[in-house]
Order: sequence, then C-alpha cells, then structure tokens
Amino acid sequence: MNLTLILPITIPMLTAILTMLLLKSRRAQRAVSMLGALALFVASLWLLADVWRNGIQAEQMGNWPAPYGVTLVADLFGAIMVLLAGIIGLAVAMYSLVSIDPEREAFGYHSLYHFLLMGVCGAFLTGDLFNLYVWFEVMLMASFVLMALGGERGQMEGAIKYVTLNLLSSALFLSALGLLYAMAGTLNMADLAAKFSSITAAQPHGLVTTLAMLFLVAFGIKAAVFPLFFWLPASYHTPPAAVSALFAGLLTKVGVYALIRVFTLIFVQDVGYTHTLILVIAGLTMVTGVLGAVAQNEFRRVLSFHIVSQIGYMIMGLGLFTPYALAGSVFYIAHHIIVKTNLFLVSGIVERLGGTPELKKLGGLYQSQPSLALLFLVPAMSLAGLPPLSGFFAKLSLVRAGLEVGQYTIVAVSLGVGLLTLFSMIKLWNEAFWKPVPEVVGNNSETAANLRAWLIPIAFLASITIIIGGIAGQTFALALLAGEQLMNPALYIQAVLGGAP
Amino acid sequence: MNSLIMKTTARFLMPFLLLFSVFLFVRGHNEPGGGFTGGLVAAAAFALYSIAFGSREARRVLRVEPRHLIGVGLLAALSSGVVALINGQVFLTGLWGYIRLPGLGRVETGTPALFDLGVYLVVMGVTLAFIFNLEEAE
Amino acid sequence: MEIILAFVIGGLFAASIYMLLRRSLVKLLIGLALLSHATNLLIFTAAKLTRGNPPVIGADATALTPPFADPLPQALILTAIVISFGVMAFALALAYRVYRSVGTDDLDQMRGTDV
Amino acid sequence: MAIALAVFSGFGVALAAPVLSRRLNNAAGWVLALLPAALTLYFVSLLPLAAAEQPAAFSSSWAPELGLFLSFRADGLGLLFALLISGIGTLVIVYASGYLKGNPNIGRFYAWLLTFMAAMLGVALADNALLLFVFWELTSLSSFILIGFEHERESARAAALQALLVTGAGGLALLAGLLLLGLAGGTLELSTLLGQGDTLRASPYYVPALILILLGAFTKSAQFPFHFWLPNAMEAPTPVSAYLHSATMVKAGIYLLARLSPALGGTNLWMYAVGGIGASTMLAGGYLALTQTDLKRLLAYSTVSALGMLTLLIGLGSQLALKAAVVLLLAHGLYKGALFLVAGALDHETGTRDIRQLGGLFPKMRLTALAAGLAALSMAGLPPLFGFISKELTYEAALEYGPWLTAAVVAAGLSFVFVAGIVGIGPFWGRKTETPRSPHEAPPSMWLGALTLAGLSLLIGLFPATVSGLLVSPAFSAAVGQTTSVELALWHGVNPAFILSVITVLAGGGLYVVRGPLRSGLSRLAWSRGPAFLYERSLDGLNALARGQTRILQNGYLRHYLFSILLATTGLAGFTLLTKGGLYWPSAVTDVRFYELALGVLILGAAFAATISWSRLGAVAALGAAGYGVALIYLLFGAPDLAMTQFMIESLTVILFVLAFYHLPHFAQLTPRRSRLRDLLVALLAGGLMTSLVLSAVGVQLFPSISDYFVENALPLAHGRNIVNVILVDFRGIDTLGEITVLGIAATGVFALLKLRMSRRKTGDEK
Repeated sequence: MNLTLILPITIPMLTAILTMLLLKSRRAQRAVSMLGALALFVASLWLLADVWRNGIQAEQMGNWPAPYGVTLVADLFGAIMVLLAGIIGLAVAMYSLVSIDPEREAFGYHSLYHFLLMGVCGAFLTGDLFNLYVWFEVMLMASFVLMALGGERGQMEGAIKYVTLNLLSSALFLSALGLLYAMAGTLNMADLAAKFSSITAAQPHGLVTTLAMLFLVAFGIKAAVFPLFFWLPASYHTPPAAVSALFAGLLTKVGVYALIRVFTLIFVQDVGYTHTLILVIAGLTMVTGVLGAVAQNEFRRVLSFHIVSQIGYMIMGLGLFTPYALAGSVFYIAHHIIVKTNLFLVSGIVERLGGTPELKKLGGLYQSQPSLALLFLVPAMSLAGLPPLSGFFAKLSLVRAGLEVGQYTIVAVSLGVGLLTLFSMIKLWNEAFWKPVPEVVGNNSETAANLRAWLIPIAFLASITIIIGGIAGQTFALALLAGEQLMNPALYIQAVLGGAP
Repeated sequence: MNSLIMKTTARFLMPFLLLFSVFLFVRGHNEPGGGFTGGLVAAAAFALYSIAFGSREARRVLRVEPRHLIGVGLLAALSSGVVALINGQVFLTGLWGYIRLPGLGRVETGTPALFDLGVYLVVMGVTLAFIFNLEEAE
Repeated sequence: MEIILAFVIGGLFAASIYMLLRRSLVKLLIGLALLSHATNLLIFTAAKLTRGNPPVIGADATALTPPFADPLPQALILTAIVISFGVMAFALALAYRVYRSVGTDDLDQMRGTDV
Repeated sequence: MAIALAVFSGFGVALAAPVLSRRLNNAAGWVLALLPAALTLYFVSLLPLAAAEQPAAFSSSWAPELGLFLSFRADGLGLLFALLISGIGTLVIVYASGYLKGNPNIGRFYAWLLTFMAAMLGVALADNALLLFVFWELTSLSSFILIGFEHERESARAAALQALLVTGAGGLALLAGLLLLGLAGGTLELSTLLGQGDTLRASPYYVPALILILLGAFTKSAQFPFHFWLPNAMEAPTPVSAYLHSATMVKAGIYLLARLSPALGGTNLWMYAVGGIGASTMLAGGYLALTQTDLKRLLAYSTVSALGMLTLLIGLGSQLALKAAVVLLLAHGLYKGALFLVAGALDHETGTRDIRQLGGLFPKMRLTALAAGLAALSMAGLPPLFGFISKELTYEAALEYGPWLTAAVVAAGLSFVFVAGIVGIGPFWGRKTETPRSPHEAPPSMWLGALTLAGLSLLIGLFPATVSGLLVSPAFSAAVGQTTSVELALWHGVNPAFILSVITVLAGGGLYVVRGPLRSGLSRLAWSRGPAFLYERSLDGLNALARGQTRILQNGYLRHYLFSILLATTGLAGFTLLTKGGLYWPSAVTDVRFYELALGVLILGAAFAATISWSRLGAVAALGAAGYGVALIYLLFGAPDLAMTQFMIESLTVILFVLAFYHLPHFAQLTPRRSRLRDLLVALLAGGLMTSLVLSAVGVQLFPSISDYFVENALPLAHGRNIVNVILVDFRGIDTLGEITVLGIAATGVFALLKLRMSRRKTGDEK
C-alpha cells in the first residue's frame, strides 16, 4: 500500500465534502479549507520525495491489476505537477481567505476550490485515459462554477464561452477515446503505449495518427494553444482575482500536461509529422498570444493573453522532443505556474487599490506601495525571462535545446516573443506603478493597510521563483530527470504493467 | 400543473417509485439497475411530487436538504475506499463479508455496496437539487 | 448496423454543431445536449455492437456465454451520460443567469469581455 | 571565494541601502561609498596576480546541466574594468548624496545603483559566458530602473523603456550567440573558449554566433544604428549618466568585444563588421555632438563617438589598435566621467543644462571649473594629460590602415576637441549669463568626484608608468590573447601622429570658435528619419499589428471561436486521415434489421427536427425523442443499464429544459441565410469526419479488448453478476467517484447560479 499516490486526491475531496457540509459556518469552512490546503501541500511534497527517491510509483486502484483497473501513477513529471498544485493550492487558499467575499463563501466557494484541486491532482496522477477524462470533468465542472460564481455580467459573458468551448473539447476527447478503445481495446496509457510501440514503430498507422490529431485538438483547447485559445482571454479576467490566479496557474497546464503525456507515451510513432506540427503550433501560439497581450489595456487581460503565449513555450519543448527539451518544458511549466499565479494575485491588489483594472486609470503604486512594486517586479521580470529568476532558466533550457537540434526558427521566435513579453510587462509597470496617479481616481479604492495580509501569499510565491533560480542546478537536474523519464516510456510502462524494463 | 390528476398520481406513485428505486439499487450488482438508476428513480419520485405540489412541499416531504444527501453520499463513496486503506489495502479495494439481516438471513455485502449507496444518494440529491432550484428560480 | 449508426452519429454531430453555431443561447443548449448523444453513441458503436445478450451473468450461471455485449464501453458511456447530465443542468442554470444579467440570449451581444 | 564575494557584496549592501539611507540621512552616501572604495582597494591588490598571468579565480557550479557555472576570473582586462566600475562607483555614490540631497527616494536610488555596480562587476569578472549574460541582463534591468528614476515624467519612462528594449533585444541575440559559441567550443567557460580560437573560427556556428554576439555588444554599447537610446537615457539623474551611460555599462559591449577578440577576431568578417560599425558610430556620434545644445546630450553623443572609436580599434585588431583601445578605455572613463559630473554640478547649481545659457561661472565655481578644465584638456588630447597619450596611440594605430581611416579618426578627434571646449571652457569663461538659479560652488560631495577623475587624468598623463605595467599591460595581454607588455610615454617626438594631433586641436578649436553659426547651420541639415524614428515607427507598428490581430482573432463572437476550433479539428484530422491512409471500411459488422434502420432514421429525423424547430418546446420534444431513440439502441444491443439510465436521464433533462425555458426567451432567427448555409457546411464537414472515423475505427481492431478480464472475474472476485455495474462500482470505481463528484459540483453550481445575489457594494474585486 502506498498512500502517497492517493492522498493528493482524497485530501482535497474530503476537504471539499466537509466544507460543503459546513456551508452554514463561515469560520469552520475557512479553517477546514486552510487545513486541507496545507495537508495537500505536505502530501504533494511527500509524493515528490517518494518518486524522487524510489522512482516511478504506480498503484492499482481497487487492487485490480493493470491494465484492467485504473492505475494511479506518478513519474517525476506527474509528481512535480502535483507539487505545483499543492503550492498554488496553498498560496491561493491563503489569498482567498482575505479576498473572497462572504457571499461567495456561503455558496460553496471553498468546496469548489478543493474539488478543483482534486480534479487537477487526479488528472496529474491517473494512468488511465478515461479516468483522465473524468478528472478533467471534475476540474472543469468546478472551474465552470467558480468562473460563474457571483453572477456578474462580465463573468457570465466569459463563462458562456468558457463553458461551451471546453465542453466541445470534452466531447472531442471522449470521441477520440471511444475510437481509440475500439482500435486498441484498452484505456490504460501504459498498455496503450506498449501495444502501439510493438506494432507501429516501423510503419506509422494512419488511423492512430488521425486519432492523435483529435487528442491534439481536444487537449489543445484545454491548453489554449493557437488557434483554439479563444475561451481563455474571453474569460480569465472576469472572476475574482483569487479564482483567476488559480485558473491561470493550474488549468491550462493540465491540458499541457495531457499533451505532453500522450505525445511522449502513446503517440510517438510518427514523430516527424505530429511533433513538427506541435512545434509549428507552439510558434504560432507564442506569437499570437504575446501580440494579444500587447494589444490589451487592462491589467489582468494582459496577463491572460500572456498565458497563451507561454503555453507556446511549454509545447515547444514537446515539439523539439529531446530529453533536454522536455526538461525545458517541465521547468517552464513549473516556473510559469508559480509566476503567473503570483502576477494574478498581484493584479487583485492592484485592482483593489486603484479601484479599476484599466491601466489608463491606474498609477502611482511605486511611490505608494514600494513592497508591492517589488513583489510585482520579481514575477514580472521572471516571466520576461530575466536572470537570475526562474524564467531565465526556463527560457535558456528551451533555447539551448532548440539550438542543439538545429530548430533555429522556433528559437528565434521564442527569443523575439521573450522581448515582447518584457515589453508588455514593462507596460504594466509603467502604467500601474511608475505613472503618476491620474486625476480621476476610482472612489472605491481601498487603503493599503487593509491589504497587508494579501501580500503574504504573494511574497511566498515570489520567494519560490527566486529560489528556483538560485538553486537552478538542483531544480533543473530534477527537470532533466523528468525529461529523461518522459523520453523513455519503457520506465513508465514497466512501473504500471510490471515486467522487465 | 396544479391539476388534481397530477396531484393524485404523484401521491399514489411516490411510494411505488421509491420502493422501485430501492429494488433497483439492491439488485444492481447482479442485474440491471444499481445506484445510478436507483437514485434517478428516487429523484423522479420527488420530482413528480414537486411538480405536483411545488418544491416547498416536496422539500418538506424529503426532510433532508439535497445538499446533505450529496455530501453524505460523497462521504460514503469516499469512505468505502478509505476502509480499504485503513485495512492496509489499496484505495477502493473491495472488502466482502456477510451480514445477518432480519428476514433475509445471511447477505453477502461489501464496500462496493457502500460505494453504490453513495452513488445512489449523490444522484438523488443532485437531481433533486437541480429540479428544486430550477423550479424555485423566479 | 454499425454502418447505419456511423451515419446517424455523423448526423447527430452535424445537427449539434449547427445548433452550437447559432446566435441564440437557447439553441446552443440544444446543441450541447445533442453533442452528448452523438458522443455516447459513437463510443457505443465504435466498440462494435452485439445484438441482445447484455453482459449480465444469469442467476444460475457462473460465466457468460458468448456472444455478449462488451461491458467496458457501457460502463464508460454510463459515466459519460451521468456527467453530461450534470453539465447540462449546470448549462441550463448558467443560461438562466446569463439571460438575467445580460438581458438577451443573443450571443453576439456578449462580447464585452473580449473587445 | 573572495572574488565571488566581492561581486555579490554589492547586491547584499543594495538590500540594506534603503534602510541605511533612512537612518543616516545625508551621510548615507559616504558610508555606502565605503563598499566600492574597499572593492577598489581589493582589485588593486589583485593586479600583481593578473600581471603575473596568475589571475585570481573562483569556480563553483550553479546549474551545470545548463552550462552555467559560478566562475570568476580576474585577469588584466577584467580588473581594468572592475577598477573603473568600483573606482568611479565610489565617487558617483558620494556625488549622488549631494546631487539627490533631500530626494525622498534616494534610498532606492542607492539600492539600484549598488545593484548595478555588482552586476557590472559580475560582467567584468565572470569567466562563464552564461554567468556573464546573467549579469549583463541585470545591468540592463538596473539601468532601466535608474533611467526611469524620475518616473513621473513620461519622457523618463519612455527613455527607460527604449533603453531596455534596445539592450534587451541585443541581450537575447547575445544569449543565442553565446549558446552557439558553447556548441561550437563544447564549453561555456570563457578562459577555455579563448584558447580555442582556431576551432571556433572554423566551426559552422562561427558566423551566426559572431553576428548574434555582435548584436548584443553593439546594442549595449550604443553603436550605430542602435545608438539612439543613449542620448535619450540622459533622462536619468546625472550620477547615473556619468556612471552607467558613460563610464561603465555602455562599455560592457566594448569589454565583450575585447574579451572575445582572441577567440573570434582576426577574420575579415570581424574586421569589417566590428570595424565598420565602429567607424560609422564614431563619425555619426561625433557629427551629432556638434548640433547639441543640451550639455548632457552633447556629452552623450560624444560618448557614442568614443564608443565607436573603441569598437573601431578592436575591430582593426592590430596590436597597436588594441593597445590604443585599452588606453582609450581608461582615459575616456576618467575624463568623460569627470565631465558628466561637472555637467551635473552645473545643472544642479544653475538650474539649466543649455549651453547657450551658461557662461562666466568660473568666479563662482572655481573647483568645478578646474575639474572641467583638466578633463576637457584630456578629452581634447592635449599634453600633458592622459588623453594626449591615448590620442597619439589611436592616431598611430589608424595610420597603419591608410589615409581614409586616419581621416575618419581625425574627424572624430575634431569633434572631441569641440565638445571639450563647450563643456570645459564655455560655461566657465566668457560673459556671465543669467541662469534660473543663482550659482555658487557645489558642495564637496559634488566636486570631489570630478576633481579626482580629472586629477587622475593629469597624474597618469604625467607619470604613465604608474598604470602601464600593472594595469594596461595585463589588460592588453588579455585582449590580444598573449603576454605582452606595454610602455606608455607622454612624448613620442614629432611624428605623423603628433602632427595630426596638432591639426586636430587647431581645427577643433576653430570649430569651437564658430560654434554658434555651425550649430544653426547643421541643425538645418538635421536628420529626422534616423534609427530613432525607425524605433518609434516599429513600436507603433507593433501596437497596430497587435491590435489588428487581436481584433480579428479575439473578436468576441463565440461562433467564430467555434468555427476556428471546428476547422482546426476537421482540417487536422481530415488531412491526416486522407494523407496518412487512415480510412478503412468496416468488414465484420452486424447485419441490419428493418426496425433498427427505422430507429436510426427516427433519431436522425428527431435531431433534424430539433435543429429546424421554430418553437423551444418543439425542439426539446425532438431532443427527447432523439434521446429515447438512443436509449432504444442501447436496449437493442445488449445494454439494458445504459438504456434505463439514458431513459431516466433523458426524461429528467426534458423536465429541466422545460423548467429552464420557462425563464428564457423564445427562439429567434438571428442569422441570415448565407451564414446559415456556411454553418451547415461546417457542421456537415465535421459530421462527415466523425462518420468516417467511426467507420474506420470499426474496421480496424488492432488488439483484442481487455473486457474479457471483467467478464471472467466479475463473479468470482468482485461478487457481482451485472458486469457493467461491477465495473462502475468496483473495477473502475474511481471513475465513478469522480463522476459523482462532478454531479455534486454541478448541483452546487446550479444552486449558486440560481440563488446567489451579489450585493452591489462589493464590486471592487470584479470587473
């Protein structure tokens, strides 16, 4: 029996159920929610330590042997993702306590929050394709409700697009799944990998490659790549900052995770076709995303579009398809989750202080809030890839991986997009922090003293991005191991199905 | 929809439907049925009642809040997995045993049955929550 | 029969997508409902059909006698049906709230968060 | 270890600077200056080691897999730079304490200035290319913050952004170039790379790596056509201009060129690219300096010119040229730093930097005038100042390359003399003019730096041997890649270089005399469509492109988003299906019975009816009919559980639809016929794709299903006869756990959407 694999699912589930039953008592809910987030964080650390020390961990749910039952499995990549979910879960839970209004709490905010974490962790840990669909749905359903919770007009307009497009993605996923089962007779990912590798390595099977395309689109929608990303910029800036931050950090990354998982494990028979396509998509995603960000004039909208752009980087490593490149992807994802969540958390304070999300009406925060300014600058510069913060190493590893295999176009694109990222981060800085306070100030802006507690999770995440950079040797070594595991599916297959490597 | 026929039908059908739902649930492991259909039928019983008499009346008859049904159901399903953990088994491992029920004698049952009960409660609670809330929307 | 159903599935997808592309939110909901029918039927059909013979072991038997229908896709579809039921109910409530706060069901009027 | 500490100490002290500044008030500058002063002494103590070719070094790993090591090496070139950085840094911090006296943000200023200093030391002393890059980028960032110090002015913000973008773009090129260099040489350790010049030059990566690295160096060192950010950076407070934008940061590019010249130099490409750009920059900067009236911009342009001259010399690459470059580097740092400090003092005391408003200040500001005069003499290249030695060497180096190059260098020299006159003589002599503030001598903190630097110019000029052995020779050796010693002398006799010097001074003096008419004449020729214009245009273009693209892509129409997704799906999957040979025709399929066919037709008909129905209830009824039809299919093909569930759920869904539609508006025909046709086409395409996929998947079974296991073990191991139910609650129980969770969440969502009313006052967090 191995508890480490199941705890990241059961802890948030129990927390969510308890907060659901305790809906009437705000204090009890908040206490349970915080405890649950903390427990998840600890459990996720434990999981990573376990995988780090003992290699890929697998557990057959219900004690039914793979490939018949559902296997939970954590390789380093999965464990890293769970840890990130734990970190974000903790930071945003803290932030939620101070920033979410009692009305939303009374209607199940905390419960939804932990259900979402449950879905996310489940998706990272499952070794079964249909089970992945289920976790996707858990996560999506929770995110639908969190997105719409509150019923503001903007939320509604965003939610309708978010919901529709994600449902289309789910339908595609499910269809692809059904077709895949029809062909391969199994749903276990390791089993699929083993079967496909045995017959189609020499000559790729056309229908398998076609199904790969369906998965590419289905996961691509969730990951928000070009030209499937539209739901994201339409909706991510509409809910409360805590929700945006949680989404920005975790949701699209589950799509990226799924893409990386299936395109390293299952669909690797026609790499020249599929992965080149992924590389093209990566480049287009970077460019359209960053241009979208440049065109925005509101704090969170800029950030939202940047998510799209950065998804491109994460996919780039997959497209390059070397251990080093995948390590770059893993590193980039980790870095991005921390930094992006942090920026959204900052945006919440900025919008509170300024009383508006519009950059034109913001200003003066460098003078009035030097510590907030510094806490913005750290993740912003990290996002732009400035050394010695985590983003630099993420970009460095991808660029290096691209140069090593001679993919100069994507390297050039990624570097150019990095510059534009810097440009729009500076735009935020110039407008919200450096520019003097405009004449007309929103009348519902709050005083800074009330927001002291908001800075704690922000500082927590900012210190992580600094630490990741500071110990880049260790963190990248970990990512490199994860990348090597990803490029060597035999390890995964063996951990799940047993047998000789 | 406040017709007399409707009300009479609902009042008449409700116990049968509930009984039927329990029947479906109990036999589900061996024959078509199970927590899903059972829960749905149970919910349909209250739904019918609610359409006939209004959601307020139906909520009164139900006595528990649908949200609590959901919570308890989820807890039941989760705990059926945790029982295995406590016994040193993998999560959700089925544990079987016999219990003596008055009138039925020795009945084989196990944690999957608890799990299915959870499903039953959740499906019922959820469906009722849908119906009640939509009905109450102004 | 698989061939016939393949066309039925295609038709269901087409009908659903056509409805999703309408400007009216209400029609979009119909489209979503059709989408789940299409998907479920797709899984069912792709896994091949067996007439009659459900995967239930008779009370006096100890094993199934072939031919019988593949139980696994059925379990998957059942899960999918129930999930899409929940999703559908949520979508209906969402539509209600959207209409309440935006005041129209014309999706073209809901562009405020993009532009 | 000590050397790494020396670099990082600046970051540490920077953190403490704001607090210290609040505690110590005006004394803070003097206290903080102790750090760079101590560093200066430390670096001096390392000079003998460097001169003995046994430079102090330190190495530790940071991210070895990425090729990033924490390695430092203090050879002659590095120390020359480090001394400029720490030495001028000491004076500038003291200077800043006077210049920014009373400024509430002076603590932050110190912090960023020290951050910059540490980063710059890192650039000079790093022995790992990536480590150098890390510090390089940090100098860009701190420069950005410092240029924008007076951030409430829009011009300052724009200048800061411009500097960051230009140097940032170069930085990215540099990163790629260094990585390619690493690929070519198999290591990123500079000291190793420098020994493999021949391998590197023969590598296929040589040309791209060189071009990319040069882009990095040129943008940083404000080479033409990237020079425009530097004059604009004069928005920064003067201590910053003196420190970053004249003495140190802009020389980082020069440093990099000098550092890499043993590895990358010596080819024609190097000579023409580096030399050519350097010469253009030298001439453009020199020319543009003639037209300026703002003291700082004038100095900035002449700095551009000097940077060009340095680049040119490094590009030429001869021993003499490199020697001249090293000497010019030092000489320029001393006199230009001093002149900037003088300019700041003038600005501070008189309230203006317009050279037409400054004059006759000598009686009021004697010490400043003295510093200005000495520095100007050095800049003009007059003996016995250090500038003279530098200029002689430069001319000698140029003479090797023929008359054209010599003429160009002399032309730049003319501009130097001219600028020296304007800054060193103009404000202090001649007629006393009215200035916004009534001037008096600057406080000691503000003349001390200028006087020290100017004094050093004189001292070294008189006794060049003080620097030639310990400082110039090791630096020169590092730049040429071999051990050489340099003898510097003030007097070389009457040689061609000397004659050129005399000509330069005379002609430059002449230009100074006619400065008024010259300026107005030249400004009529002013070139408004230069690179700066191009920068503005491309920024505008970028914004327009971004807006245009986003307007098209993210247009807010859900339909368009769906379109894009559907077309991507059908396009990708359809194309793959056709080109990769994925199409199959089902072989083994069940036969068709009439009632089944009828059922199929019924489902299709119901779906069709749902799409064309004019009434909501009609559509819902049709939807229900389709659902029941599907349930019947399940029932017919051995899935009673599915049929039952589908039947129940369909009924409940219909009820929910009816309940919801009660609150929703009627159907409306909103789209014109043409778009309906287009939608139909897309829908049919997607439907067709699904049909062909199902047909193909039915036709291809690659492996048998795992289902047999469930059939065999359901009864003996899982104690159930209904295998579907056993799968749901046991074999794949965790699926079901997730599934009921989804339901629970959906119920919460329905509840919240229908019942939650936000109170209006709490809208701060939402849009």
